[in-house]
Amino acid sequence: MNAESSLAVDAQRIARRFGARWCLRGVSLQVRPGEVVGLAGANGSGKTTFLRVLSTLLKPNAGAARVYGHDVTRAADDVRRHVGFLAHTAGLYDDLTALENLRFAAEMLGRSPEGLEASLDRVGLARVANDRVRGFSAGMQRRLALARLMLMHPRLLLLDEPYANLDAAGIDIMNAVITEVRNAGGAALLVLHELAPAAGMLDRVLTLVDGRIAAEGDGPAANAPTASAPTLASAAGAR
Amino acid sequence: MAWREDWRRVRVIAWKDITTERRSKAGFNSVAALAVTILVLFGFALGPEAQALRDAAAGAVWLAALFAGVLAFNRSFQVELESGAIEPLLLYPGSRWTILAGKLLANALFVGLMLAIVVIVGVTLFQVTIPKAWPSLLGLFALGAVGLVVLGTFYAAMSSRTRAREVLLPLLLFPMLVPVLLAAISGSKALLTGDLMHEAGAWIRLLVAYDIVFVSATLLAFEHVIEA
Amino acid sequence: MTDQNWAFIGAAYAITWGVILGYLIRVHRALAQARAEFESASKHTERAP
Amino acid sequence: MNETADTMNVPRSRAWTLFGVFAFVALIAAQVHAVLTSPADRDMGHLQKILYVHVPAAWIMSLAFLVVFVFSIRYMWRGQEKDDLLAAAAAEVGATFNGLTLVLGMIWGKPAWGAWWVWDPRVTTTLVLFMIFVGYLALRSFVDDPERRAQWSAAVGAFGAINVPIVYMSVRWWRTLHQIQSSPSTMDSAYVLGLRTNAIAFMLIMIYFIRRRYELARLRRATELIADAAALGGT
Repeated sequence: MNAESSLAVDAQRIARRFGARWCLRGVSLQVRPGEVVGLAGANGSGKTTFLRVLSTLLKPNAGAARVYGHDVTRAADDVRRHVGFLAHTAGLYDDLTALENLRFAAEMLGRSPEGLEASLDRVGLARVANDRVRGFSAGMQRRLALARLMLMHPRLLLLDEPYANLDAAGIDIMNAVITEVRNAGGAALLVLHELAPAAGMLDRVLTLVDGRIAAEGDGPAANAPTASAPTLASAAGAR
Repeated sequence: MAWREDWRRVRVIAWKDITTERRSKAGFNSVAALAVTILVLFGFALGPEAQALRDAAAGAVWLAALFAGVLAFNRSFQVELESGAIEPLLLYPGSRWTILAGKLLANALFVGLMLAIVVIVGVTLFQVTIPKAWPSLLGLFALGAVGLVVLGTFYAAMSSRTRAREVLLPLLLFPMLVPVLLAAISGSKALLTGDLMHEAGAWIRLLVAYDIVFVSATLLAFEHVIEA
Repeated sequence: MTDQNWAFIGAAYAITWGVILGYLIRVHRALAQARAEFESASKHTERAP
Repeated sequence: MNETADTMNVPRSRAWTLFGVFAFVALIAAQVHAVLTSPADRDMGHLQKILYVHVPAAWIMSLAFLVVFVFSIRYMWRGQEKDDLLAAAAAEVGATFNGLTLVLGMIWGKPAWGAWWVWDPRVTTTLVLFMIFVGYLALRSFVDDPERRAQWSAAVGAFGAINVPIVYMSVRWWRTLHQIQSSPSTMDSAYVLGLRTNAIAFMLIMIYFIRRRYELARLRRATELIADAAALGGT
C-alpha cells in the first residue's frame, strides 16, 4: 500500500521479558527487501528472542513489528505465510525418516509431496532419505531443517545461528539458499556468533548489547577481521 | 475448500503421532503394562471372592485406563516439546485446532487399544461373563474413551508445558472426568448384570451429551491455549 | 443430645468466623504491602525522567 | 499489553471501606438476629442454626463460581487482563467459601444424618467443584507468563463451570440407583427470613472480598508495569 508496508521487517521498540528479566529493551530495526542483515551479540543479549518475536512464536511485551506490512501479533497468520524460521533446535521428529519429516511439512503447508527427493538432494541428504532422524548428526539435522524451511518458499528468512554444526559444504548450501531468497526479492536476518562463514553475504551487521542495538556497521567492514575484533570480540568466543 | 485443507492437516498429524508412537514401541508397551499391573493390584485389594471381583470389575478397568491414559496424554505433547518440534508446528500458517483434532484421533486409537487389552485382562482376572448386550457395552466403552481422550489431550496441552506436569494433569483432569467415570462404570456394571433397571440407556445418553459438549468446547478453545 | 448439638453449632460458627476474619486479615495485609510497594516504585520512577 | 501502570492502579477508595464496614455490620446483625429468634426444631433441636452459615456459604460459592465463568468467557472474548484478574479473585474467594461449605456440611451431617459424609448429589457436586477450584488455582501458581496464565485459566474456569451441571446430573442418577439417604428435611417458613438475611449479608462480604482481592492483583500488576517502564526508560 505504501512505502512502509514494503519493508521486509519493520520493528519498532520491541521489548520482551522473561519473568523479571528484560531480554529485549526496545529494538527498532528496518530491513528492506533484498537485504541480508546480520545480528551479533553476546550470549543473552536478546538476539534469539528478537527472531522469535518476528517469527510470531513470542509476543512482544511492548512495541510493534511488521513483516511485509503484517503485524506480528494482530495478523500472525499472514506473517507466518512469509516467514521461514530456522531455530536453534532442528524441531524434527526423531522417529520419522528424513523423507517423512519433509512429507509431513509439505502436507501441513498444503504443498504437493512431489519433488521432496530433489529438496533432500539439494541439501546433500539424498543418501539417507529413508533413515530415521534419530541417527542424524547435528549438522545433518540442520540441513534437513533447511530443506524443510525451503518448502515454505519464504520471503523473509529468520536464521538463528545458521552455520552452527555445518561443515564447509553445508555452509555453501546455506549461503546458496540465502542468495536465492535475496535474488527473488526476499530478505534475511541472521543471528551470528561469528561472521566469517557469512563473508560477503551481509549488507549490514548490527550488534545487540543487553537487549539494545549498540553498533551498526556495513558488511565488508565488519567482515574484516581486524576491524571487527574489538566490537565483536564478545560474540566470537562461542565456537 | 478450507475444510478439505484442515481435514488433510488433521490426518497428517494423526498419522505422524501414530507412526512415532508405533516406532518407539516402548511408550505404548509400558503404558499398557502399567494398566495391567493396576488391574492386578485391584484384584489383590478386592479379595479373591468371585462375586466381589465381578462387582468391582467395571470400576477397576476404568480406573486402570484412566491412570494409564494420563501418562499417554502427557507423552503426546512431550514428543513435540522434546526436540522443539512444537515450534515449526505452530509456524505452519492455517488453523490451529487441526493440531488438537489430529492428536485426538491418534490418542483415541492409543487409548482404544489400551482399553481393549485392559478389558480382556479384566474379563479374565475378575471372572466376568460377557453379556448378550455386548454391542451396547462396546458403544459405551467407545463413548467413555472419547470423553477421556478429549479432555485428557486438551489439558495435557497446557500441563505438559508447565513445571509440574505430572501433578497438574491429574489435578485438573480427574474432577472434570467425574461424569465420564460415573457413567462408564455404572453403565458397564448395569450391562454386565443384564440391565434389569433399564438404566444403561440413560448413561449412554449422558456420555453422548458430555462428548458433544466437550469436543466442541475444546476445539473452540484450543487456539487460545496453544497460542500463549 | 442437645448438649452435643450445641457443640456442633458452636464449632460451625467458630469456623465460619475464623475463615471470614482470617481471609479479611490476609487480604488486607497483602493489600497494604502491595500499596506500599506500588507507592515506593512510583516515587522512584518520578525522579527518573 | 495495552495496560499501563496508571490504568492498572486502583486509588484508595473511602466508598469501599464504608462498604466493607457495612457488610460486616450487616453480617453480625443478620447472624445475631437469626440465632436469637429461631425457634427450636421438633426433631433437630437447635441444630438448624448451622444452616444460617452453611446455606449462605454454599450460595456464595456458587455465585463466585458464576463470576469466574462469566469473566473467563469475557477474557477469551476480549482479551483484557483485568477480566482475568477479576476471575482469579473470584476463584480464590469462591474456593475459600467452597471449603467452608464442605466443612460446615460435615458438621451438619454428623448429628443430622449420623455420618460425616454422604454421597448426596449436592454434597458430591460441591466436592467436585472444590477440586476444580483447587486445580484452577494450582494452574495459576505454576504458570509465570501472565498472558499464558490468563489464557489457560480462562479455559479451565469456563470448562469447570460447564462441567458442574453435568456432574450434578450424573451423581443424581448414580445415587438414585443406589438409594442412599434423603436430603435434609424441608425448611420451616420461620427459618426462611433468617436464611435470606444471612445470604444477603454473605453476598455483601463476598463482593467486598472479591473487590479487595482484585485490587491487590491490580496493584501488583501496576507495580510490575512501573518496573517495566523503568527498565525500558533508556530507549
